[in-house]
Parts: sequence; structure tokens; C-alpha cells
Amino acid sequence: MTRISKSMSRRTVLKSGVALTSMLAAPGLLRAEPAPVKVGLLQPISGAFALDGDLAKIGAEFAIKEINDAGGIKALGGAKLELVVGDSRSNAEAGAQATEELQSAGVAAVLGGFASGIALTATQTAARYDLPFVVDCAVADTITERGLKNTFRFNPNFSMATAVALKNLVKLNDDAGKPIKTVAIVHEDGLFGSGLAKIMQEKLPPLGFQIVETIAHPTPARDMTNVVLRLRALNPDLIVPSHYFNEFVLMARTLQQQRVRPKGIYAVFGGAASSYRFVNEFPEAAQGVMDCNHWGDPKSPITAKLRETVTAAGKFYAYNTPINYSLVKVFAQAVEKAGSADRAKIIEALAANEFDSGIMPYGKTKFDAKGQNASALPLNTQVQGKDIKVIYPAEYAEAKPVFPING
Amino acid sequence: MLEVKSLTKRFSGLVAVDQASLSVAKGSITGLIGPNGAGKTTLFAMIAGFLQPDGGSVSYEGRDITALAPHVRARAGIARTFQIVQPFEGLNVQENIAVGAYLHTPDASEAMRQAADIAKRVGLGADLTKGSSDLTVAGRKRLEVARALATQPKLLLLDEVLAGLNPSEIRDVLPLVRDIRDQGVTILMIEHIMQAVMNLCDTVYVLSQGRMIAQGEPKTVCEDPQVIEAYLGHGAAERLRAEQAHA
Amino acid sequence: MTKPRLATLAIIVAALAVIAFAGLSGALLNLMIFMMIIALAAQGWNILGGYAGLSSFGHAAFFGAGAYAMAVLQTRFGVNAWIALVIGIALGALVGAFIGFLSFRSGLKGSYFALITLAFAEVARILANSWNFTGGAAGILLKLQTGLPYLQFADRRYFLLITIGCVAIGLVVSWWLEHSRFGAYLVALRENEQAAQALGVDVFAVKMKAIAISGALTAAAGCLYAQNYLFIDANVAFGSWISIEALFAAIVGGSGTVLGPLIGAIVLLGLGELTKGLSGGIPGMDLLVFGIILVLSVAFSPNGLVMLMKSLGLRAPAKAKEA
Amino acid sequence: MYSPQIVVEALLNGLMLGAIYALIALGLTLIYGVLHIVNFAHGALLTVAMFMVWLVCARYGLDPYLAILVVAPLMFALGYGLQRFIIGPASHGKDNGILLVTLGLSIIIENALLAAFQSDTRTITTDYSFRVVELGPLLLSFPRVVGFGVTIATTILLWLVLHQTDIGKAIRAVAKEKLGASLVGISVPHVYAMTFAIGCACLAVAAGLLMPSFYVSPKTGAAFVLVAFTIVVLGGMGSIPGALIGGLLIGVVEAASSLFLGDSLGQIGIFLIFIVTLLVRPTGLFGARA
Repeated sequence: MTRISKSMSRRTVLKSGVALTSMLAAPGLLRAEPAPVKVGLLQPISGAFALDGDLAKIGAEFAIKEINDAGGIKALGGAKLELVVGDSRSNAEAGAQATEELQSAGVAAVLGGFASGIALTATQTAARYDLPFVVDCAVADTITERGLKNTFRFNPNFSMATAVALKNLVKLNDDAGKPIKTVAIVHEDGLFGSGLAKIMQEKLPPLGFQIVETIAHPTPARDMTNVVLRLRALNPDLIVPSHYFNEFVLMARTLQQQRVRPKGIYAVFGGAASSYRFVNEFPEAAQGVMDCNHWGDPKSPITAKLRETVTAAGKFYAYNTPINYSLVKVFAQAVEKAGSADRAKIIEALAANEFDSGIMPYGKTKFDAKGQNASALPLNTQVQGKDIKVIYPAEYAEAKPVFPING
Repeated sequence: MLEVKSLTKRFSGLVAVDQASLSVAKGSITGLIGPNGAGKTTLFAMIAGFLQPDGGSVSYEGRDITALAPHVRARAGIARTFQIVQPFEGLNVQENIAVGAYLHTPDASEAMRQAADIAKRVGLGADLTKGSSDLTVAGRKRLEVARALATQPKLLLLDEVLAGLNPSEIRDVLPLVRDIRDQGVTILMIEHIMQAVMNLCDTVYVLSQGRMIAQGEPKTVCEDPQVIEAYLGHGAAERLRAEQAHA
Repeated sequence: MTKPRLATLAIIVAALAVIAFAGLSGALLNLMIFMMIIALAAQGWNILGGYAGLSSFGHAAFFGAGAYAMAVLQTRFGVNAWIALVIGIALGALVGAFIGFLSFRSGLKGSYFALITLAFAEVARILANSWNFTGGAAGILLKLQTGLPYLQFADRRYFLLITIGCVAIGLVVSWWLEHSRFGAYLVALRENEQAAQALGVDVFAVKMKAIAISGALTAAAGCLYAQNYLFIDANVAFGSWISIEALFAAIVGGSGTVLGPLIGAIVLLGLGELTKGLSGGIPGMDLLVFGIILVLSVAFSPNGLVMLMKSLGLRAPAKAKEA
Repeated sequence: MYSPQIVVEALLNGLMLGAIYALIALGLTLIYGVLHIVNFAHGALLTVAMFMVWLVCARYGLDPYLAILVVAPLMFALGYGLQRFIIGPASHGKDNGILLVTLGLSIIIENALLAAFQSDTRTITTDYSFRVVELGPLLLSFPRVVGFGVTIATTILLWLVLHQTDIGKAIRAVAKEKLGASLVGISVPHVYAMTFAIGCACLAVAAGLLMPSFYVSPKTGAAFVLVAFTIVVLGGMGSIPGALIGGLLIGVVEAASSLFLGDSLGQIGIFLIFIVTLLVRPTGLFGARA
């Protein structure tokens, strides 16, 4: 770690480190009996986020099977991938502990992380072993801003996502003849909600939106009536919510009950806005809700297959599945390019190359100097009928936005 | 040594102690008697500082201590025992007594040594390592006294140390009390057992329904008709005298 | 009550140190560090909850104070990690004194004390979550920089040694309690506050001292936590999980005993790892087992594992005699 | 700042929500009044009741209000069993023991639910979930109005049970003087368990009232339990009218503070009330001197 404090760039560090290890690793390759490559998946299998962990695991397993069925890693003589799941138990210490266990199990890299708090400590733990770590949907910008050379992020971070969300909001509004002038922000008071509210408060006014109120509430919330009553009094054209599933559901239901009908509800990383459970259980309250979120390419045939698999397991489909499917795909390509399961080589390969993004709508994945996938972007979705449709950007859109929703 | 002036205590309208006064002379054994519910323990609690009086004052060695906290009074040399024994269950006999001894020494081994000495003095010498709950009732009463003694008091307030003991146990404890006084500790005791009061006390105060109704030598007080009435009900003194005359 | 001798404690600490250098895998090293941190937090809880009988449900307030002091001082003011550690510990004592002053002056104990400590920890959590100075909801990241002055080590065995050292201090403090006037006073007021007062114990002052020491030890655990994981937020630092874990470890191990918290932390966390392996990914299994152990230990071994082991050890020869 | 209509609506909503808080607090305060313990498993037991209501409704298509009739006896039995066979014996009658056993129970229950139902959120939709009662210009949530009415009715019923029935008299006798009650032949463990059972049955009612407009997940009870503690402390531990008035008061305070200060700060307001009450008047508004 002293290397970092001497402020050498991550690239030069890599080159010096790699030359040595590649010499050590070179013999033994390309033999007849290729040893399997172990891939660590760090997900909350138990605890509060267990559902997300499950969905992620389904995606990752699906990808592994696909790769192995197609003949494994070609560069390693058809070596099979072997998934090792580490349970982060939905908290940071257990995430670090599980990462240690993955390290002990001899994985070539760790994928996942899911929540920012877990990803922050887990990547740090992996950094001690120069163990490559590709983060999925943990969005805190800081994850890739600590100069950890082992850490990459596949998904868009917070700033990238909000930038896209704002751009698309402006376009949406312009296309519809600028029906929106006033905006109310409703957010949970944790990392995610407060962070988003801050950005929105800064960025919306210059774009010509007037923020009439920013309302924070705790998680869990017992009641949304007071929030909704304030919204009713303010009567904003647009509501920008950011909270977790339960609070979003509670708010949407209360909005419906109190007959508050804004012209649009536009969520960013909305807790429920892109949830099939929500759409299924409260079709009326969910109608027309828009979200800007991680989302798989709806047009890919694999997306449909993943959805089937998830539904067959009796679960509601969500973005964790396509993300982790694609993450494994990216990792497999990195191993192919590295021509080795060696960690330093994989880190180098991840940093140096472009990758096919699986079924995520990222075009070519390219990690920048900090390890952030520069091509990552969220999609805009809208609940239409009993489905969630992609409405932006055009190349992935399945449907036209219904906007404004209420007159 | 102890001067109690017109102490009054009310509990939500009910007067538990009403303008009670008493004084305890240095080196004496003073008794406080009275029927059940007379307010003896309440008066005791006020003297020891566990209850704040609604009126009146307590002075000790010429100093007004009415407003002082109980632990400050203990440091000044007033120790008390409780009517219902209150041993520290988690500690053994020696450690129980040592808590008292710590008042004058911060040193653990010294406190334990003193505790052993005092245990011997009150007759618990063989039970040092016993748990306090393993003691007999009499043993616990002794422990209660021993703990108080360990604080090296000048004034010892004993609240019914003899209650619950059988006659032979009482016979064993009486000399202990006297012995304590002989070592220079002034004693104020609440007692029900008249035999003990007659035997030990130099002066006796009688509390009834919160009021001090009599005081004096045990013998005279016992013949006081007011006292007899307090114990046995209205008209009892009259009847008693009539019966005696009859006999 | 039998008390461990100082030599026994020295042997235990030495054994821990030897294990630390016995070539543990990273996973086990990490687990041991966490065990030591929880043991330290539990030792803090034990001073107040075990010896003084004042069960706190809000020791997160102290843990969080330490963790945040460590993080804020280093990141915002560039204070040296070791100095931050000392200040963090002092802050824990101060927070303890503050909560203690308010609650003990009002004579709160039992359920009331448990409730008020819980409330204080929650208020701290909400404040830390919404205040920019403490990083708000985003929490605080500490810079990864290894070296002795940073209290971070490339070789984590050294950090483990430091946590063991802190636990050793905790052991010595508890040992001292059992051999001092102050400790005797604590137990006395636990067993009977009135009787203690009658013997000249200044109950308020003794409780204040106890909560300050208790807060300091648990804050030290918070400091070490921040330094080990390099990231804290309000839910980690002031969350109810740490209040519960500290209390669990102390009670299961043996509240009011020197070794209880350490044994409790090792057993509970070790068991947590085991159940994680056995539960087959069923969520909540580890905590479910924790809860059952807590109830069972209160029911069948109210004095904790330490006493259970002792009584088993004592009973075995007795049985042999019968046979 | 806000139109009077909104303010009135918010306060009425607070009052109605406060009624449900009060119902939850009612069980807690009753248990405290008799057993002199804080039941830390109360929140987890509320979650159990809510899951029961959800199960009955989702599985058998029963209306959540009718489900109360099924769930209340079940919760009653559960409460009785818990106190009689677990909390009572396991705590050895020590305050600290009870505190810790109920805490352990809450952890067990919460995680057993997590194992059984995952962290998933469950909801029930009824035709009246979104219905409003129009009171002039005011829109009042129908489930809330029902909740308010049922809470008042339940409180009156509880009052009658305590004052008119034999078991009620036994409960009050034990609450006042445990030793005396056992001397006249009242079985104290039975009365304790009955009290606990009644407290749990109250939770079943609260669960039935909450479910049409709320959700349940294994942690849901935790959202209500701290408020319930606050109400119990404010009203006076052990006081039934105290719980009712405390609940209504907290509901209104919460509504007003969240309207004018925001929901997040509103939470601190509740904790401050809690702390200040404990410090200044631990016996609460209606509690007898301890």
C-alpha cells in the first residue's frame, strides 16, 4: 500500500507488478487438465437484503452455466468457471469476513457487493490481497475514489445515474411540451435518499424546474399521510421520490388514497418503481410511475430467459439478475484476455480492455482510470399496464412514455 | 449525641410521623418502641437520611444534618441496619462486611482483614466464605450488624435486630449489643421484644400513630397508661388496672 | 465467587497472542479481530451491566462516539490515529458521564435505565445520520494508509495484537474491580442500593465512575472498529446491533465476571460463523441461534458460561466420589 | 404556511394513527402494570400478529377486520404460553432476567420470521384500503377511521374486563399486591400469563387494523415499538387511560412536527419527549408514584 502513498499511477504500478507475476504464472498453463477458475460472488444471501442476493445469485449461476456449456475459458484450455458464493449477511463486517473467506477459498476475483456500505469495506479487504473486485449496483461514488487498484465498478455510480436521469427528464418534459414547472422531492434520510436529494436540489433549478419542497422521512416510516398532505397542499407538477420499497409503496398508496395526482412521478433508483411485485400488487398506484435505474436490455432474448428462470423460482424479477449475469460475462472475458487466472493479470486485463457488456445496455464496457465503467448508464422505465417498459433511451425503448399521466 | 426535633413526614396526606422528638445520650442504649405502623421505621429512615422530613430537624454531635445524604451521614459515623435484612447476595460474608470496612480504608486486604475481625466479634468467624443466602436468619441478622459495625460508627441505629429470632438466639444476641455499646458505640434501637428493651435500654421512647407519647426509663414507660392503651387499645389501661385490683 | 488470578489472565492473553501468530488464514485473522472488538465492547458493558447491575440497551452510544471520534478527527482534522484513539476513549467516558449524570440523578434503574440508554443511542444515531459534520448519511471513509503512526498495518496480525492488548487492559480493569474498594461498591449497589448507602457508599458517584469507565472501554472498541473497517456510518456506529452484541457476549459469557465478555464474544461469534455454514443460506439463522442461546443462558446458566464451566468442573469430581 | 384544511386533516390523521399506537401501547402498559417489566418482545409479537393476519387473509381470503376474530385468540394463546412456559421460568423472577429473556425472544421471533418469510414485504389490498371518509372538505382514510373506533371500543372492553370479571379483579389484585393476592389463593403465574395473553390479544387487534393500509415484513414491529415505549412512559407505566391519552397525544405531536419540521426531525421530537419524561417524571402523566 505504500505504493499508493507514493502516488504512482495505478497503471505504472500494474506494469511493474505484472511482469514479475506473469513469469511465475506462465508455466503450467495450457496443460491438458485445466484447473477450474474460481469466481467469488459476494451477495447478501441472508439478512435484510436476502432477496436481492438471491436474485443476483440466479443471474450469476445462469451465466456460469452458459459459459461452461460453451466450453469454458478458451484461453485456459477450456477451464470451467466455478462459483463460490460469499454471504455478506447484509452488513459490512460480515461482508469483509465473507471476502476474507473467498480469498481463503482461492478465488480469482470477487464480483458483487450490492450495497455501498458492504462494498466499501469488502473492496478494502480485497485490496489487501490485490484481489480484483468488480462491484455491481452499489452506487456510492466514493467506492471508486479511494485509489484502490483492485476495485472496479460495472454499474453507473450515483453521479452518472443522476446526470442521465436529469438529462432524460429534461428531454421528457420538452417532448411533452414542458408541462412540468414545479417539483417536490421526497426522500428517505439515509445515504441514498439524502445524497440524491442534494444533487437534485443543486441541479434542477438551473434546468428550469422550481423546487417547491424537499421532504425527508426516516426509514422505516410508519405513515406517509403527513408527507402526502404536504404534497397535496403544494400540488407540484412532478414528484421525485427516492426511498426503499416499503416507503415507496406506502407513499404511492397514500397518494392514491388522498387523491393527489401529479403530472408525473419520476424516481431515481426508485425502491419500488421498477419492481414487479409493486406492479403486481398495486397496479393502480403504480400506474405511470417512471424510474431511472439499473435495467437489463429488454430486447435481448437472454433477458426473457432470465425472467423465466426467476419467475419459475417463485420470485419477482429485478435488476440484480441481469447485472450479475453480465458481471460474470465481463469477468470471463477478462480472464480470456488475461490468458490467466492470475489476479494481477486479471486486474491488468480489466483495466486495459473493452468488454462486451452482457445484457446490460452499456455498449462496450470500459473501466476508466479510477475503475469506473465509463459506459454504464441507467435506463428510464415506466409502469405501463401490468408491465415495466423501457421508455428511454431510444435504442432500448420498448414503449413511448405516457406523460403527463394526469391531464 | 443525637437530637431529633419535631420531625414530621407525610405520605400523600397521611401523617406517618407527627412532630416526633427524641434525644440520644452519648454512650447510651436508647430504645424506640411502639405498636405496628406507629412510624418507627419512617422515623429511623429520616434519621439515617433515607427519607427527607417534611418538617423538623436532626442534629448529630451538635451539627444539623437534616439535609445530608445517607452516605454522608454514614461517613460522619451513623450506621444503620435494616428491619428486613438486606445482604449483598453476590458477595460472601467477609466481602459483605468489607463493603462497610472500605469506608475507612481503600485497601482491599486491609478491609478484608478488618471484616474477618468483625465477623469473629459478632460470631460469624466460621462463616467467612459462606454466601450470604446460606446463612440462617440469625446469621443474617448478625451479618447486618457486622456490616454496620465495619463502618466504625459512633452511633448505631438497629432496626429490630431481634425480630424473627428464637429465644435462645435472642439470648445470644443481647450480650453482643451490650458489648458493642461497651466498646463506645452509642445505640438507638427499634425493638418489639420487651424483654430485650427492659434488659438493654437506658431510655425508651414510645411512638404511637406518629406521635411520641412517652419517654423515660423502661420500667416507668411500661406502666404508663397511655403506652398500654397505645398497644392494647382504648380503655385497656383501665381494664388492666381493674383486673390487677381484682386479683 | 471464584476469581481468576492475574497469572491466569496473563496466560490467556499470551495464548491469544500466540494464536495470532500461528499462521491463521486471513478469514480467521479477520474473525479474531472482530471477536476482540466485540469482547472489548462487551467488557465495557460488563462494568455497568454486570458489576453494577445497570443493564444498558444503548451501549451503541459509546461505541459510536469512539468510532466517530476516530473517523472525524483523522479525516477532518488530520489528527494522528493514536491521539484520535485516546480522544475517542475520553469521549466515550464523557458521553457516559453525560448520560449517567442525567439518568442517575433521576434515580433511573432497571427497565427505565435500559429504555433511556436505548433512546440516547437512537438520538445519537439520528443526529449522526443527519449532521454534515459526521458525514451525514454517507458516513465517513478512512484513508487506507499502513504504518505504525496510522494504526493500520499491512500485516494485520499487528492490528490483532493491538486489539488483544486492549482486551488485556479490559481484563485487568475487571480484575482490578474484583480486588478493589470500587468494585466491591459496584457489586454492593447492584445487590442493594439502600444497604450500600447505609454503609457510606456514595451511590451516585460510584455509578458515575462506572458508566465513565464502561463508556471508555466500549468507545475503545468503536475506535478499533473504525480503524479496522475504515468505513462507518450512523447505522454501523450507533446501530442497535452493537448494543445487543455487547450485552449478549457479556451475559452469555458471564456478566459480572472477569472472563465472561471475552469468552462470550469468542463463543457467540464462533457459533455465528458455524451456523452460517450450517444454515444453508436461510436468512436469520445465526441471529436466531443467538437469541436462543441468550434465553437458554439466562434460564439455565444465569451466571454465564464462565460459571457453568466452573460448576461442571466442580461437579465432575463430586460425582466421581459418589461412584 | 399550510391551509387550515391541511392542518386539520394532518392533526386528525395524527389522532387516528395515535389511536393505533395507543392500542399497541395498551398491551405493553398492561404487562408493565402487572408484571412490572418492560416487554422487549412486544414489537416482535406485533409482527407475528401482522403475519398471522396476512396469512389468514392471503390464504383464506378473509377480510383483515374479520381476521382479528381468528388471530386474537391465537395471539392470546401464544402470549399465555410464552409467559407461562418461557419468560416466567427462564427469568427466575428477576427483573434483569425478564428484560434479557424478552430481548432474546424478540431476536428469536424476528429471525424466525425472517427464516420463514424472508425479508419480503407483504401487503393486503381490500376494496376499502383506498377508500376515504369525506367529512366536508376533509378526506379521512377509511381504515384509519375504523382503527380509531375499534381502538376506543377495545379500550373500553379492556377496562370492563379488568373491572367486571373475576380474572380482571385477580389481575388488578396481583398488580397492587402480589403477595397478598397469592395468599388469598390467586395463582400469580396464571395471572401473569393471562395479563401477557391479553396484551398479545391487543396486538392482534392492532395488527388487523394496520394491515389494510400498511405492510408487514419481519422487522415491521420495530417501527412501532419505540413509539409504544414512549407512549407507555408518557402515559405512566401501567396506566391504561395513560396509554390511550399518551397514544393520541403522540400521534398529534408527530403529525404536527412532521408537518412543520419534517418527518426526520419529528422522530427526534418523539425521543426527546421520551427522554425528558423519563428524567423529569418517570411515573408519566397518569402513573402512580413508584
